[in-house]
Amino acid sequence: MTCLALWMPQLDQIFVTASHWLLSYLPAALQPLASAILSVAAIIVAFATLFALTTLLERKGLGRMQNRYGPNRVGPCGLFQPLADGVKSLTKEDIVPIRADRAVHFMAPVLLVAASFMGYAVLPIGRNMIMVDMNAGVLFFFAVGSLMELAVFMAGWSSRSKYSLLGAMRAIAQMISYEVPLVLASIVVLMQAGSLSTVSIVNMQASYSGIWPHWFVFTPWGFAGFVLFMIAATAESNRSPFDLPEGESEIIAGYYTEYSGFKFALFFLGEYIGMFATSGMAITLFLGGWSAPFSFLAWVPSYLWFFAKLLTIIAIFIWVRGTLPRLRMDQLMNLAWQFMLPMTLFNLIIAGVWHFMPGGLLRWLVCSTMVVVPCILFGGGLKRKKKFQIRTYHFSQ
Amino acid sequence: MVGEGILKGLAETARNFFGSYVSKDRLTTVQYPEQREPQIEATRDFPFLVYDGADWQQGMRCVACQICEKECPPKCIYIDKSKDKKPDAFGKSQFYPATFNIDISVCMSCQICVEVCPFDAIKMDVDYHLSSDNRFGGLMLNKQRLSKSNEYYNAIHPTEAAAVDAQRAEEKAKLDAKAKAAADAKAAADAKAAAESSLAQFAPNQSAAGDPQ
Amino acid sequence: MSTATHSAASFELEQATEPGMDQLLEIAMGPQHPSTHGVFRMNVLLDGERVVRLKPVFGYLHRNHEKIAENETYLGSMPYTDRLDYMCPLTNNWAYALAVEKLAGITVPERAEYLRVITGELTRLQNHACLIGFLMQDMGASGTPLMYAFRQREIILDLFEALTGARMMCNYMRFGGCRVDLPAGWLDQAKKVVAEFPLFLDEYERLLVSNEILMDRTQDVGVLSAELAISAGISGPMARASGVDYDIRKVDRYSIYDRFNFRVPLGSHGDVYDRFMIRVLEMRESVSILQQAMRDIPEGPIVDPKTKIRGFRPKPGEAYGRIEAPKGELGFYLVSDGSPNPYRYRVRPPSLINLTILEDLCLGRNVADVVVILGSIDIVMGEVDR
Amino acid sequence: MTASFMILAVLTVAGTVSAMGLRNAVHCVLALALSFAGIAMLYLQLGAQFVGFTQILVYVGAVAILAVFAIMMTHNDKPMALPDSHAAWVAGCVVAVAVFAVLTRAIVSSTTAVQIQTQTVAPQPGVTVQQIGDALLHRFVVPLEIMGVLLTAALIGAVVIAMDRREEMK
Repeated sequence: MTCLALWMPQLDQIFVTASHWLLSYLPAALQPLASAILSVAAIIVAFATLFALTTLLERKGLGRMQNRYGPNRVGPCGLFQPLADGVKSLTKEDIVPIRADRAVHFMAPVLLVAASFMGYAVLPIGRNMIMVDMNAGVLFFFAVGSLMELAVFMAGWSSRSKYSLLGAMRAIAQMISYEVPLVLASIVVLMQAGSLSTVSIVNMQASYSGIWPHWFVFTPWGFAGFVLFMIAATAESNRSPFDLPEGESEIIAGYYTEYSGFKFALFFLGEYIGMFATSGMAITLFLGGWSAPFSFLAWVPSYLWFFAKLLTIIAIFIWVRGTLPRLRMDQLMNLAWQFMLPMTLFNLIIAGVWHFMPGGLLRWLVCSTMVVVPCILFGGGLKRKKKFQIRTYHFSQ
Repeated sequence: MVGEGILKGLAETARNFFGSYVSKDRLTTVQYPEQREPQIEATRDFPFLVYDGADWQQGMRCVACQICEKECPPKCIYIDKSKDKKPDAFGKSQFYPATFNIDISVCMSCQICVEVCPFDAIKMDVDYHLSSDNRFGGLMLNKQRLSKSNEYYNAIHPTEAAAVDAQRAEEKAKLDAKAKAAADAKAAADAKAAAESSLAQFAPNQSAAGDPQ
Repeated sequence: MSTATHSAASFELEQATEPGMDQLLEIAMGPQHPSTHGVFRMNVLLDGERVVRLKPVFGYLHRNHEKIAENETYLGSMPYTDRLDYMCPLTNNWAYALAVEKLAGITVPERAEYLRVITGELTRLQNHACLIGFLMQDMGASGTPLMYAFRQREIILDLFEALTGARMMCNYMRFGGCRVDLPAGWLDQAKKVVAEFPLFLDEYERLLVSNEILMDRTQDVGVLSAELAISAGISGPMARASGVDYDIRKVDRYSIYDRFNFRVPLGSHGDVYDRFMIRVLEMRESVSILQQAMRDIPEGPIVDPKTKIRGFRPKPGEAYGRIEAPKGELGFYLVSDGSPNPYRYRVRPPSLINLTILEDLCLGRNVADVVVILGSIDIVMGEVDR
Repeated sequence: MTASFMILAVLTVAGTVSAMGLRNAVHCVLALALSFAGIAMLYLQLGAQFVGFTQILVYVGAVAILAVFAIMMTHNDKPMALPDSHAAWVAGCVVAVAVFAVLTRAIVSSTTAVQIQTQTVAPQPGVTVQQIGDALLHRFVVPLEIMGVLLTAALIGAVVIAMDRREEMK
């Protein structure tokens, strides 16, 4: 047991130590470059594997929700299914529409994947495991996130397909609309932390009172912010029920209708990588990053906690996808501007009140009320305006 | 409260998710090549020709009456009647199909041929493993491929086949009885004729009147 | 953007002549589109995502059913009727058998009538369940409701297979009765299935009925007024969702429907949500009919012994037989000249007639609504194109 | 003059040149986005993280998309005709040279720029995000608020105009 306690911190830092050890063999001049390449390679390998795993989990989870088995043929429990999918998409014919803008058509998926991977530079995956501890890390994250819109537009426009164009229009309108609440929802954390650096945000949450951690999600404003952030993140990553840009029953596959083979797979990859990145940001901002949920579990290596939280959020995404039908464009916009935006703005005030009120039960009470009341108000307003209700029916004779 | 219905729906899918691990009868999927659904007795897909006994050519029930060819809605049966005759299961001398082809790429498994067949010669099969790499020839089944034994028929449709067999046995018994009666009558007539042969020269018309034919 | 060059169906002419139209985007939804329920095509003229014009184009699945039937014997057309609305073959059989029985003056034995009601209502159950699944699929629900519906449909199809020998192409009804009697144990199995069906409906309702997104997507979308429904000849659940009290089971009292106690649910808004809910409620009523029928079914012959399979020649005359199929009024019109083939054979398909008002429902709505409205009409292209 | 600066500079200039020279309007916008991104990178190289990221967020993420939307709305995806005369080209070049000259003079005469040039190692960010925030909310709080009010007014005005048009269409 003591041996374990001695080794756990070592295990926690095993990747950091390994990278230092590797770098020590290189001349000092090359070390920064090699360090960057090493980190990039690690991130790409880790998250591409997670992508493969998620496609499998998603199909299996959806299958189970629908009382099916899901993929179970390739390898044990269908474990090699993503591999088979990858080989399939690589060997498939790459079709480019004859009137398409070939250069832009080619660049769109590349830009999308590149942009979606860039966000990981500022995500602290474990203790001391961050690629660049930037002063303005959160800002960087949202800045590269906005690059994805451009990639989506390029894909939609260059295909010269009407469905692609409609999909691109939907996607851009949706991403721009939800970027506002996404950023505003995260501002409450920045207010509390007083920093844009992801490392210091996580460090602030990585302490405990008793066994309970100081995660921001365990405050009224933090909880509201987390829920709002997750809704906006769902919309940003085009997940159901906000998957309008690729709503297959309406506009085939949206902006990647005209993509096939490996380019299609790249879009798929980019989308999931983007989803992991936003989920990772949500974990960093609200769920304490790599910190353990209870103080007595702090011996478990930190990166495991990060991935455990990430997988939990992914599971929720899959669960929601398996349940809900898709929203319509105007409803999506209504939700963004009539509910999300006022709620996030109001949440800023709540966070301010929390900050300046003395700690205690009263603060909890006041802030919780301040969260619940506008939520009911705005939500009720949304519902009242549309006048939808469960109806009763009568029978003839 | 907004979201109540959504949460209810989420609870429902979660129930199904965990339920699929707990109760196996939720999962209706059959893992096909390893696992098969039990054969439902009434199932039908494509027709086949029934033969009695061991030799398919000898025991073929079909007498090439061509009723099924006429009644088949998509006209997928092609029959050529034989020039000569052979004895059927009842011992009667009948025509037989020189060719009997069914194009099962056209057949729509309606089993009207089965219903109209007066000889119980054509029945519905249950074999659904029909893939062939030959698009035209592969699905054009000839007489030999169509012929299946009565035992096979009994195995795939036991109730129906038992009824058919009983009916045929009855018919055969009737025919046998008739034949026996005829034979008896003939024997009696022969005996009588033999007995009366001495008198035949005196009454030549009587034996002809006693013949049952 | 380029315009499609399918002359008659496209909006080229309007776009060239009418002012302001050339700014609009024309998209051809179908025949290869994930949610056109087969090979249906809608040419939609869009202003942004708002529908300005809509032209339905069909005929991609035309199989010359009516002309083929004129060259078939009366019985020979029976298997073809399975393939009209392939979701509910047994009600198609029934409607055709009814028309021929009217033409030839054949009576149907008691037990056969019960068998027809049982199989017909089971058909209605699986059709409505699947329709709601498809509708949710069109709304983007990742297949979960559809899979639940299909799970239930499989169970009912197993019953059909055990009875008729085929899951979908049943070819079960005959003039003057049914082809085969119930196999041993079938009735008990069916009773069990019917008794468990409300559990599935409860599950469905928990999953969907109070879902805010569903209500938001369907309420006040594709509103069909009762007047339009009547003047356009809409029938079935679609008309009833608009408040038109018209159920042929009650109006004609054909077969033995007057013996059963069931209610006809009516909607008041005529929107997609009403069409969805009416079907859920109808399924519950069907369950009640089934329970009564399976309780009361008498012993006896299943086919009128006087009718012949071969050489069936009705007297010259004409007849129109109709039933309340799951999708609406399904009618067969037959003219006989005394020969073994019908002189004229005509189908009145509910899918086609209900589809005629598609543009009226869709104008001014979103692309997303078009798909949902089309889904709520409940069409099967096999029946529309014939 | 590090290698990375050279690459970024070439990229930025190439983007700008193609933004002016390409025939297809959408290509022009994409090239412009490239040059915006290049400029952002240059800011980052200078250690100005806040300005760099804001450049990406605002210019690449919003302005370029806005331009793209504007092009899409006009439904003009045909290649543009080249100007007939070279007069516009000449005038444009003259203006460009003049601006370049002025900017060069301003930069050269700036004392901080000279200071940084003399340093050999790239400096740590001279101004942190925190300092910018403090400055905005203390010293420049009034201008900030005025700008906020102005932008809000513009936003509401745009909404009002759009609503009027919607009414007309009905």
